[in-house]
Amino acid sequence: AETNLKNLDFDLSKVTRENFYDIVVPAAKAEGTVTMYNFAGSFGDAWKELITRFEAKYGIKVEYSDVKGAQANQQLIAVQKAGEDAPVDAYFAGGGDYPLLSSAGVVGNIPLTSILPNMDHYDPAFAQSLFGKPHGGAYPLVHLNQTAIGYDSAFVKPEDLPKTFDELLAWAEKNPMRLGVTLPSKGGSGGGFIYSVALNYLTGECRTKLTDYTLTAEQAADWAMTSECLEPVWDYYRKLLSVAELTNGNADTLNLINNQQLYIGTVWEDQVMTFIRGKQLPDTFRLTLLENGQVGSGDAMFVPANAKHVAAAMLLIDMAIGKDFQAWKLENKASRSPRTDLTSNLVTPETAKYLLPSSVYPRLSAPAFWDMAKALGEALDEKVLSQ
Amino acid sequence: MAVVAETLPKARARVFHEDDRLLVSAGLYAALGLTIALPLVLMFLWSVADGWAPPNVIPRDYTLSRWLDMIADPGLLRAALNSTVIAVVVTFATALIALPTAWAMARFPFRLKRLVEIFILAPVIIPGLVVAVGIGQVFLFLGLSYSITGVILVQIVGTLPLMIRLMTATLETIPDDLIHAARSLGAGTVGVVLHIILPLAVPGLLAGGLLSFIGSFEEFDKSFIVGAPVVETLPIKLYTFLDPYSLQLPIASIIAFILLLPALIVFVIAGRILRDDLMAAGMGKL
Amino acid sequence: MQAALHDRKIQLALLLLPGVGYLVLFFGGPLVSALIGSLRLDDGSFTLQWYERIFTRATMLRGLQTSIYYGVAPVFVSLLVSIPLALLIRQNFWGRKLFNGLYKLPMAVPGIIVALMVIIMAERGGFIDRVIAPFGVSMPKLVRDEWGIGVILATVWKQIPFMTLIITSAFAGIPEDIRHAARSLGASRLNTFAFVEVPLAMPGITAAILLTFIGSMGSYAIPDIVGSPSPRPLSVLMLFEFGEGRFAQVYAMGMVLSLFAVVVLLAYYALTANIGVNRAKGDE
Amino acid sequence: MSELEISNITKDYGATRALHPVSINVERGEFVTILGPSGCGKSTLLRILMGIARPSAGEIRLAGTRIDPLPPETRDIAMVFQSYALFPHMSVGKNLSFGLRMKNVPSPERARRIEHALEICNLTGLVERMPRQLSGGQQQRVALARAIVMQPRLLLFDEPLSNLDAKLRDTLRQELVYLHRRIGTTSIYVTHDQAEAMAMSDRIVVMDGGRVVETGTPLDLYRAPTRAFTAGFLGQTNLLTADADGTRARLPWGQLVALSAQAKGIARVSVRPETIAIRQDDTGAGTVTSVSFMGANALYTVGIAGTTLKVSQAGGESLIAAGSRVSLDFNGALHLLKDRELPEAA
Amino acid sequence: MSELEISNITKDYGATRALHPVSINVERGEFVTILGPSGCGKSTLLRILMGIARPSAGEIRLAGTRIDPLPPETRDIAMVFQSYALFPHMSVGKNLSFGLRMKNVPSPERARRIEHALEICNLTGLVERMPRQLSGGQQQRVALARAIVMQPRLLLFDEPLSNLDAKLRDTLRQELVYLHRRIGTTSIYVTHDQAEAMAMSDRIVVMDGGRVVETGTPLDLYRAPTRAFTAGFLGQTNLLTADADGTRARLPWGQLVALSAQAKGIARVSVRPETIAIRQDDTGAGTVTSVSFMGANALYTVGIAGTTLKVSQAGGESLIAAGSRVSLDFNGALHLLKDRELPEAA
Ligand SMILES: Nc1ncnc2c1ncn2[C@@H]1O[C@H](COP(=O)(O)OP(=O)(O)OP(=O)(O)O)[C@@H](O)[C@H]1O
Ligand SMILES: Nc1ncnc2c1ncn2[C@@H]1O[C@H](COP(=O)(O)OP(=O)(O)OP(=O)(O)O)[C@@H](O)[C@H]1O
Ligand SMILES: NCCCCNCCCN
Ligand SMILES: [Mg+2]
Ligand SMILES: [Mg+2]
Repeated sequence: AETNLKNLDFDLSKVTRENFYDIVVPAAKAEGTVTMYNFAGSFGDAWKELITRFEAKYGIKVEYSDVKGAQANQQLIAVQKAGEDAPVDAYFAGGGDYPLLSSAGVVGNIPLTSILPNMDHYDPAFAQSLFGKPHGGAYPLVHLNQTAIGYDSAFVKPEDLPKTFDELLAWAEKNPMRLGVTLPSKGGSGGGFIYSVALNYLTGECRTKLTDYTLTAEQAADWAMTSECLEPVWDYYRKLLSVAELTNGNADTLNLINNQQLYIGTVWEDQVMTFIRGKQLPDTFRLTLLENGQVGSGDAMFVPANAKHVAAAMLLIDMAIGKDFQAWKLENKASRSPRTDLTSNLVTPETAKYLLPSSVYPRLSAPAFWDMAKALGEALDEKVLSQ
Repeated sequence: MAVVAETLPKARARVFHEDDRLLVSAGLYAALGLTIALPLVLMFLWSVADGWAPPNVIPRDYTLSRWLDMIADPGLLRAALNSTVIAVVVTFATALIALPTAWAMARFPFRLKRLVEIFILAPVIIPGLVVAVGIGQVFLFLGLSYSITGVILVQIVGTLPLMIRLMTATLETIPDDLIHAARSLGAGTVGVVLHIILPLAVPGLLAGGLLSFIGSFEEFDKSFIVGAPVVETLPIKLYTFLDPYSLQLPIASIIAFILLLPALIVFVIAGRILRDDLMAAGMGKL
Repeated sequence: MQAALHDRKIQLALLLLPGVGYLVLFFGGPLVSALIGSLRLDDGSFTLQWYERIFTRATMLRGLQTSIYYGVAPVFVSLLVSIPLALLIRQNFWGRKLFNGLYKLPMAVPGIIVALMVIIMAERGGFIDRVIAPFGVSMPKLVRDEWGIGVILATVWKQIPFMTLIITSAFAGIPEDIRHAARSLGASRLNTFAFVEVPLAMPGITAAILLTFIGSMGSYAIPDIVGSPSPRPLSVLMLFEFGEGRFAQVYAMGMVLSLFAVVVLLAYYALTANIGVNRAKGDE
Repeated sequence: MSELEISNITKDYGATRALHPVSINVERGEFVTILGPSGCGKSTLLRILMGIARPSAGEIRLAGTRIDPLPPETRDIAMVFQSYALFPHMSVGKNLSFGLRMKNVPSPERARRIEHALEICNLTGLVERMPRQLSGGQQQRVALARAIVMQPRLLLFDEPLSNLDAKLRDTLRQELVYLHRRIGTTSIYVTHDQAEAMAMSDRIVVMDGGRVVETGTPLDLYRAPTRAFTAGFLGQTNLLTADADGTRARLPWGQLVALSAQAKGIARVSVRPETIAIRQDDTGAGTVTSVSFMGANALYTVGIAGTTLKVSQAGGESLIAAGSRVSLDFNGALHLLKDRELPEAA
Repeated sequence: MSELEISNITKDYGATRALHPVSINVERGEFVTILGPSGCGKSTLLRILMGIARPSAGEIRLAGTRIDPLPPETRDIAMVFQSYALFPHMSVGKNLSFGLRMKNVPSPERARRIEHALEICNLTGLVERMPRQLSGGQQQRVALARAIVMQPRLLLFDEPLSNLDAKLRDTLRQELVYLHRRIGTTSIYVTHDQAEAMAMSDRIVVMDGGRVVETGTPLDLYRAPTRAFTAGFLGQTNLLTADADGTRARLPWGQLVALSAQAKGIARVSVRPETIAIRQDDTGAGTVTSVSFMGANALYTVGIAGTTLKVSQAGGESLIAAGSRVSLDFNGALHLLKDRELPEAA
């Protein structure tokens, strides 16, 4: 593939998985430093772990910044437009941001999944495209996450645990205001949930449209705002929200569960682990997935087209996808791996009880379609919440 | 006799009495405790709580590990240093820019004054985000984006209005005769500014300087869009942890304290030198 | 040159230049570019679609209403607290000086931290709930509630010092003799307050009302965190649009919010024009 | 029983005593002036009478009823303030009707009384004006009208003319006197201007340092003060010590003068400048050290026998130049002062 | 050549003319008072002299040099302001040294001059005080000291005593006169208080409505004013019209009096209250309508032959009661006024 990289100081086209370290390590050391952005607030400690390992191994300094995804995206787009160098070399960015970033030409054209040595066990489902959008290996996920239904087992008996969306609604009707649903536009667990509801209730052509990854964000928004197909979804939400609590974000939902105000809520698996480790959730907290599937997603690490330290960035991404770090991440952050050779069997039993049980994961994980989820969220606001 | 006894106590009860003083004190301080001190204490407890679920009214277990982790981050110190340097420069630059204009507003009658007044007030009215996004684009073009200079320039947009208003209110209180007297005693323009106007403007400069300092130290929106993440100030560094969608109470509480502490200290110290009437005149008069 | 410097008009222009010039450059410029941006499509052609969205989408329309509500409601509540407080703190009570410094602390607390405090204190299952639980009572819903009580509480908490400061000064500006005159003419304390003090403090009070109204109408951290997920005020929606990279929409929403504030301000000026005194002094 | 009985009123501000026990009786219809230098406690006393300050001790009776514990609005006393204290947000008419409305005076009666007050105070035609649209003198009259419209038992004035310029002060002083004569309300008038006090009052209460020094009619106090303070404060004077031999005393320039009362040894006397006749006389014992032409009279300072005397010459058609030698002549009786010592300077 | 020559100075504020062409000459060492009612342009003129306002036309020369185009700091003029205008952030000493430092006077010389000024103004011991720690009179003296320490060619005073109370005003007025005698600096003193003007000045310039009305020594202006305005403004007077038959004129009560100058027909004259002798006389043509006791004299208003006259009785040992019939007697010469008409009321 032809390169759009602006500041290459080595011959990228020559790099293969086999000669990767021979070419890239010297180039990276010559570059001396690498700048990394992290968009995920709760991932700071994980990256600190990676950076420690990276600096120790290669002696290359990592300049690390926590950023806000939306702002950093806009920044990169603006800088790219202005023709300046990117302020970042390796950007850990939202999986759903790929359409935005790639259409602005921000993503560096590097077939990372084909040439990084540590990507030799990479899940083929994500290797060349992401949620239906081809990226040629330039936008590899380094972390998978899963939206789920979380519950406090101290209040929800196993026999009462809803297994389907209908059962969830029934449970909520029986236990008014004990179910928390995150507002889609304020948290991915809510966005994932609304898309999952749609997946559950739509059939035929409607479902085809719902899963048409070729739709642009605008097309999705138009469809969501106007299509009759979604009536069942709106109907479900109307009923659900009359008996459930709509929350202001993922953390908001979890906080209410910790306060014993909610017993069930829409959550992210990895965030739950962070809260469990921080003792912000009761240790009776458990996860499950509903039948017909709930959205699973992931976040990527990529090299911007106008990055200054491309080699070092590639080296950092390579280490991030390495088995050691991925295992550490799974154990400590409940961060699932796109590596095919890493499963929850490797996790300690103490951690495992807070992960999704293998009876539902990955069986009920459905691929995310964030542009559509976002469109549904906005339409929900317009059609249900504002009426 | 009986008549007198009947009327006296009633009348006495209508005035503010020594005994009421204690009552008023107690009431006001209790209110202060409940509305300001208590939330701060609770926030502090959250920052050191190792789990705090109902029905516990106060946490059972405590940990300092979060604080230690947070403080160990070298980026924090750098951000604090950035913030301090930026705030100091912003404060002085704001005063310098504001002074001549405030003088004109205080001393010169002119026709479009109301309009100029509204324009100076406008940055308070227009949402910072709109200005910041607009300015972000302009700065990129000027090469000021992601630089300390850019952050300083954009912050002054926010601090200038209040400083001009406070200084205007202060300068209005300087009697014309003082300036005439100084001139009659042989002081030229420079002498008047140096020896009369500046010393007498000190209360306003203190109030305006203080508000500018705090305003700069805490500014997020504009600095963030113009500077982040290349230039990190304390709020930029810390607001990522206050993201409403993933905000964790223990960490947010630590961050809140780190952000608040300098401002609170400055405020308490400055409470002694601030003049209420000036603050009110600068902020409240339209 | 010397002569030019003596010309009052030139002096005025030179003096105004630093402050006003700065704002024209770094505030007016971006503002104009934002205004233009709000009227443009990606390809540069003129459009009103961003404004149209604001006035046709139910979410946005309710957002505008909510913004106004979040602007107005806290002002009333703040007034209810600030006026009595202003009257109390002018009394000579024990520890007055200290109190005078302390009550202003909320002015230095960023909105997002105030929101955090509300969550900690007043969220269901939060501190107060836990304290009163043993008595068999529980907190009403104050966070995410339909009436935005949490938002109002947090906003009010931040506004009270500012308002109290201004209102205290407004009352302090009334000469003591005027109050005494009213009493000597047979007015009770209450009547003196209602018919003499309040009318005289009105310019200060209305200014405080206006500024706090404008401030809380545009704030987003508080409603974002403790407000109801729906409806959300325009300011919060604006932030969302920013996240989506729809700058033109952000600009348009900002313009509508600003326009609203400016209209209120101008209306205020128009209404108070006859009360206002020209504060400017002139000499040569 | 007097209309107003002020008995042993004291007032302490923390450790400082603003009023030492003060007792004053005022008869019905009387116009009494309280005269004294700045800070002597005049305003404090008025404020206590009005009820806007409370006494530390003592009692006050108005028409026999004890009023000191009552709040100001129930006292039936009206006050004219030095600052006028007009309500700036009310028109002249509203200012006048305020008190009547507060006392629930019915509307027609209200209109009648306001009409009357406006007329008395020369304010007809200004009802609609706002206070800021009035000149100082007009404001003063509105303040006055606002007080008299209440038809109070007692009227208090706290230096009501001191913010006006000399010419206007004269005019309004006259008007006030006429007004009092017309409405006859018992009045207490506070001032530090002796000319004002003398021109207006039935009786003057001289105060100093929180104490009443002396009380009397203007004439008595001016002619026969018993205290050096009174003598010095009411107009110009020469405070002298004279050798008394029972019925007569010797003035510094040797003249022997009859005493108004028996005294022996050192007698303290006050000699008014206008009671000394001055005559150019090349063999005279005195020397003119300065001359001030005052229009209707000329004021000389004359050095004589080691002291300096003030001498006033009425008319002063032909001024005596500074440096001239003069002889002095006192005629009249010397009034003895009861002070133990004379102050250093008058 | 006069020390100060003010020639045809005018001043317009927009459409209103504050000063019509005004010309005044002041001789070296003279103490000239500008006297006039509020708003007549006194301050405006002073401010133009000082250089803090600029004239619309005309020129000013000081010691022969044209100064009107010069900025204030280069004119050798010092001013004492009505508000004192002490620098509140500087001690008394700093206030005094300010001007000397601005003019780069060397330090020992500075100390000497400050020392001297403090002494002259009775301020020794107050050097360290801040202005707010001083009484009004002390502040006034500091303002004065600050001006004289500059040893200017010309000293300007803008109503420097008007913020003080009567007693203190008297004292400081005296001090100012002594001071001027001692240092001899050419001085212009602005006031609206005629007593002040008469007691202090070598010469008085009477102003009204932005114009100079009349100029003269206090004595001349008091005794023989040529304008009704001057007569009325300098002290009390009765403005009368009299039938003149060449050398004599008939006063309202019939008395025939010699005129100071020839006149025929209606003559306008000013008769001072103290030039009329009043005598209780049951057959007299006048009736006393009011009596004011003023201490050194008594002031009567007497209704006679359809007019009301003010009559002052010096000493006033025995007051004549209101209502008494009296006869009046004028002795002296009548001075003619040059006005076309008399004002309605004096
Ligand atoms: N609120 C107060 N607190 C403390 N001291 C006071 C207070 N009010 C008055 N004083 C003191 O009491 C004394 C008498 O004051 P007051 O105002 O009665 O004097 P005054 O005779 O009216 O003077 P003036 O002629 O200047 O008005 C003064 O020494 C004054 O400083
Ligand atoms: N800056 C100004 N703008 C417009 N008019 C002015 C200004 N200053 C003074 N005047 C007008 O000029 C006239 C003369 O004013 P000036 O202050 O000289 O009077 P004054 O004789 O000093 O009066 P006072 O005795 O009250 O001090 C007045 O009518 C005044 O209103
Ligand atoms: N004091 C201003 C606080 C502003 C907080 N902004 C938070 C923005 C989150 N995107
Ligand atoms: Mg007083
Ligand atoms: Mg003046």
